[in-house]
Amino acid sequence: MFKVKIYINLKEGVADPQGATIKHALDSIGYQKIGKVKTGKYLQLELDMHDKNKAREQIEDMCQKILVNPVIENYEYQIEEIK
Amino acid sequence: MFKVKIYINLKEGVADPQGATIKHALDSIGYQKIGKVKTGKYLQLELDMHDKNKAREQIEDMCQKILVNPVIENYEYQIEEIK
Amino acid sequence: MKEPVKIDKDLIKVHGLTDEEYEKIKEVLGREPNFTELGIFSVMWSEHCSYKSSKPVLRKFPTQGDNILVRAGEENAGAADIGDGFAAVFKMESHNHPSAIEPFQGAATGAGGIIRDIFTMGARPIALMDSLRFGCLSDARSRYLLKGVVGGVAFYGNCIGIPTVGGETFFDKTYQGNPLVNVLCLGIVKKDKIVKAQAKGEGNTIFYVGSSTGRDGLGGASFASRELTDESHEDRPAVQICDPFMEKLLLEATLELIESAVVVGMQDMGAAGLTSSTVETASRGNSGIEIDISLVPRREEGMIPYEVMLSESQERMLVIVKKGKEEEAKKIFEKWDLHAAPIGRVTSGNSFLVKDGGKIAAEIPVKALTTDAPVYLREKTKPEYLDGVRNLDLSDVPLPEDLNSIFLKMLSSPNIVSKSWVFEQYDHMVGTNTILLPGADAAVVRMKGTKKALALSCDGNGRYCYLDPYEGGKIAVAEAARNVVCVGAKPLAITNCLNFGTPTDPEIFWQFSRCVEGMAEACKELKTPVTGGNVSFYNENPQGAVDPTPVVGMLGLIEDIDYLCTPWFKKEGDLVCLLGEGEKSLGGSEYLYHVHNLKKGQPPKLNLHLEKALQKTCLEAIKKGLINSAHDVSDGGLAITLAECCILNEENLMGADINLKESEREDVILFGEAESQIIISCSSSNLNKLKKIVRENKVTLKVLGRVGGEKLTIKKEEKPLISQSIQELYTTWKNSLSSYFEM
Amino acid sequence: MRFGVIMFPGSNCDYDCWWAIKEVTGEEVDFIWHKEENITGFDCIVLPGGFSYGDYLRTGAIARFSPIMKKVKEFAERGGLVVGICNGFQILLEAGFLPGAMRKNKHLLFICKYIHLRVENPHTAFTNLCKKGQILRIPIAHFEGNYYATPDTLSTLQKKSQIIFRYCNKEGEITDEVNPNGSLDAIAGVCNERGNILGMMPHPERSCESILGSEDGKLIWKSIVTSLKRIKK
Ligand SMILES: Nc1ncnc2c1ncn2[C@@H]1O[C@H](COP(=O)(O)OP(=O)(O)O)[C@@H](O)[C@H]1O
Ligand SMILES: [Mg+2]
Repeated sequence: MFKVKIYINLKEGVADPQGATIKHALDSIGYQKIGKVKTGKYLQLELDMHDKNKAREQIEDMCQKILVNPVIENYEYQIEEIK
Repeated sequence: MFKVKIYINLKEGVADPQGATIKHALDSIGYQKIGKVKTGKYLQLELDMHDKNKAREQIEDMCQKILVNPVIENYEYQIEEIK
Repeated sequence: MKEPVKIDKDLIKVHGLTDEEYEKIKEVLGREPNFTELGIFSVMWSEHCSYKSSKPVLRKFPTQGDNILVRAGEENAGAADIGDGFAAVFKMESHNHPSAIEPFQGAATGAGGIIRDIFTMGARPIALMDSLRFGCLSDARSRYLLKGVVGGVAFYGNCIGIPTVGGETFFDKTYQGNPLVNVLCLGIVKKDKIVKAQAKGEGNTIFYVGSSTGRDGLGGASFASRELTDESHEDRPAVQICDPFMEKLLLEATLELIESAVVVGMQDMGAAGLTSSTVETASRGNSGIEIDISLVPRREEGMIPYEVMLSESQERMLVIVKKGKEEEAKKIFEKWDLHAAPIGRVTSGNSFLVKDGGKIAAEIPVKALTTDAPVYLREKTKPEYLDGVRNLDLSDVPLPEDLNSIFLKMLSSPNIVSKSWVFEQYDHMVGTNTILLPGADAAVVRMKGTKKALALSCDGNGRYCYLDPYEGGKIAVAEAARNVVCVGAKPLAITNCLNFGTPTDPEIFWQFSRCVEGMAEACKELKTPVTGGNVSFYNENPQGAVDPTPVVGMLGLIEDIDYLCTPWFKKEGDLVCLLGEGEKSLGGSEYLYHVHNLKKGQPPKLNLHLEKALQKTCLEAIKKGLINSAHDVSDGGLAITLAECCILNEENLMGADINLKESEREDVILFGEAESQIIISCSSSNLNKLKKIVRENKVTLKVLGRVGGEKLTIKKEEKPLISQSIQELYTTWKNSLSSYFEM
Repeated sequence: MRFGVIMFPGSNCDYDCWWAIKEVTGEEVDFIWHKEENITGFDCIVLPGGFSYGDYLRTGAIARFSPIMKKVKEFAERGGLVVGICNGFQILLEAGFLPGAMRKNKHLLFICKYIHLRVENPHTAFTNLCKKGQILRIPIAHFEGNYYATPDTLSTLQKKSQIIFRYCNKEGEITDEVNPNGSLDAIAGVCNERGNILGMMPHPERSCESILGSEDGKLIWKSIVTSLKRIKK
């Protein structure tokens, strides 16, 4: 059994109005020294598999086909065995 | 300068209809062995500070005050020094 | 959660039950209740489910009328006959406390709940309205609440595809920390297809459909779970999360199910979830009911019977299906990807039996939880504050020198400004029936395939009710009716939400009773019976109770959409007239509050006979095609109403030149509020015909001036009081609300 | 001509399209359930607006896997006309039938109102009754209509006249101010290179009757009928 954490980000160059709004809010509340803010998604899922390589393959496939929109998004993931 | 990654999750017990729908979709597309799916948010931000402890303090404060909805969400973060 | 070993005084108390009530429970059962039973009694006997304080007062409402098909209280919502074989099903509900804690989810689940009430009756929902009240907009928390609440209503209504066609948005410091979020839903159903919320017919199957059951909302039922045991838990959420997509599937599936005639009855699992839906359907059907909760789909592990019975997870329904038709029903649920579980059956007798696999978890006589629940005649006393606040000495109110700038200040008051920042976040057009978009006195949705349309308006004025609950209650009904009349609709019936403080406080209960009496009086006179509604008590913040705030949702019928009327001026040269006359008052006015920071005085008096005659006159004039616009005089008085007539149509702003022949103080003339007044515009060639109708109905008509030009000028006996470019008026009015949210 | 309107779970403008095509335009129209495997006998397929699968994950991301989408693909490959409106447009993007992607509106608010559109290319199966530069008044209602494409894609779209509609003001000028959602190049609708698949955010089905405030949407349905008649001849 694996626990998978997937981090989805907007690609470099794709405007992120949400990030800009959060930065603006932080600035105007008075937090100092806030640089760039980027927003993204965080998915966690369980995979009831045993072979880590196969699991990786399936995760890549799911990301490319459905979980991520490759036109505007990037992804990374972590995979961790659980009992 | 720090780079901060913030992972925001729904609290345990809070319904996650979006996660349930994604799981259902993955199942019906034909992916095998998908367990629970949880959705969350992923924020990245830069902090132009030098003292790690002060940075931590500010991050906690920002999370509790605006980045996270403490009524339904939990958060974790990682902080990493960059040059 | 673990079951406590023993039921003791503390446990009874945290369940909100009094000692006498606990004695009554023992008497009913002939024994001590177990923990699950205690929970069931506590929610069913709660104010929210039993109306134990309000029931005797609500009996004052007229609930009968020629066109009333389902009376208040009989079903989840009332129904009115609208001809052509159709019924309109509509109801309003509050979600104030959940919205105060988590505005987005609170408001969204509020919308979800009222929508379910409508489609479980077999009606297709065709419109939503939201009546919202917050503290001052200058306060960050209020803005956060407004943004969240509007976002939540938008998220739900837009996703499920029901247009939010109108509403109210009001700000006053009384609502600081305790916002009011009332949502109305209107649906349409063929008269002979109305579905009852009853469980009847021994052996018929009880289906559970929709989302699985979690621990959400448990705290909302009566208390937080951690007070029960010493064990420490992760904080259990009281907050319910909405799933409008699930509800859309439920909506389509249930309507399809009803079409296929396999349904005996259904009810949504709203407050008190599985408990109230099973018990209430059985009670209405005079049946018993038996369920096995081990069959209930769950989202979380280790839930005890108590938790399953009291959960308020959203988007769940109870459907009673005819014996032998289970497979047919299942097919339809499967088509919509819905999980439907048979969890029990209708029984003869009168017992509510809950099993958990082989064990009995609860066994209670059905009626003990419903019709035989305790009812109280609460004490009431006239509040002490009243005498003080009613006295308004105008000499304490300085007359402003520059009326032009006061006029602009009034136009930019959060209670007067354009609410487009709100309603543009709502899909108000989906369904392609909205023929009068938000921004007018009432919203209008047509009925495809007929010439007819339905008009809806929400109105209430907490300030008036604070100063005079009886008049305020009357006015809420009259204004809602007048708004509907202004678009050319005949008022048919009302629903309502009664938002008050704590009912055991005699002064609050007095306010409540007086408001209801006033509303009832107006409903009787205007022949608009009450088809249902909702009572929300305990609206308190640290400063005390909120102003008593009854909100009325009025339904009106337009027989022929060719005679739809709108509020804005249309033609250069048209006469501007004031139809009707009511005495002007600064008491409780927006002017007094916004400009002088006072909430004082006697609100305008409403003469119901005059009001009725006025509404009749206006409708007749519209139906005969004599007038080009109608807009009722309300918040902000005559000057604001005239300004709105000039600027409400953004595509075509129109100026006007007005000369008033009145002798009062200038601010009273301009901003004094009055009842029973409508500003109309008409071509001068129609004036005589109009005068004839006016005479026949014994009302009054005054010609105030003419439409035209780039300015709105208001004079008193030819002396200019106000003169402003309509472009400037428009810009001020249009952008003031959004400016609070720009960064 | 026979139109088919696909119903995905969560579609909510399906009936509105049906009404506009049938009762206003007077053409034949049927619903197609998304699990359907067969779409023969249709001349034009409409993917309506709404919130298929609740817009969960991303708008249109789950619906594109509905069984019907394979059939729509085959239909389009044979040259059949396909129109995606609002959520339908988002599905077409996710499915790769059209280039680009949708992001959240620039103000991060859902927005529902009448806007103005400029017809950029009147020589398509969907706009042949419009004039170049014609201004249409049609409502929008969406949260994620902020169109994005890579610079390469954008220049291809421009070169090949695949940009069909752009947001403009009453006078037809294109400014940042009147761009309601932040779309790249004020793009409100695009078609594929072959010209038989259109995606647009505004709702023509909501503006086919004067009682609703505009009849401009009818031009699109009628253009489709005109071009279908031409092909059938
Ligand atoms: N929360 C809201 N949601 C939708 N529409 C709203 C909301 N608040 C105000 N509106 C719309 O703005 C217009 C003006 O509202 P209001 O001033 O309360 O009208 P009136 O005084 O005639 O009752 C109405 O058309 C109303 O439907
Ligand atoms: Mg009005």
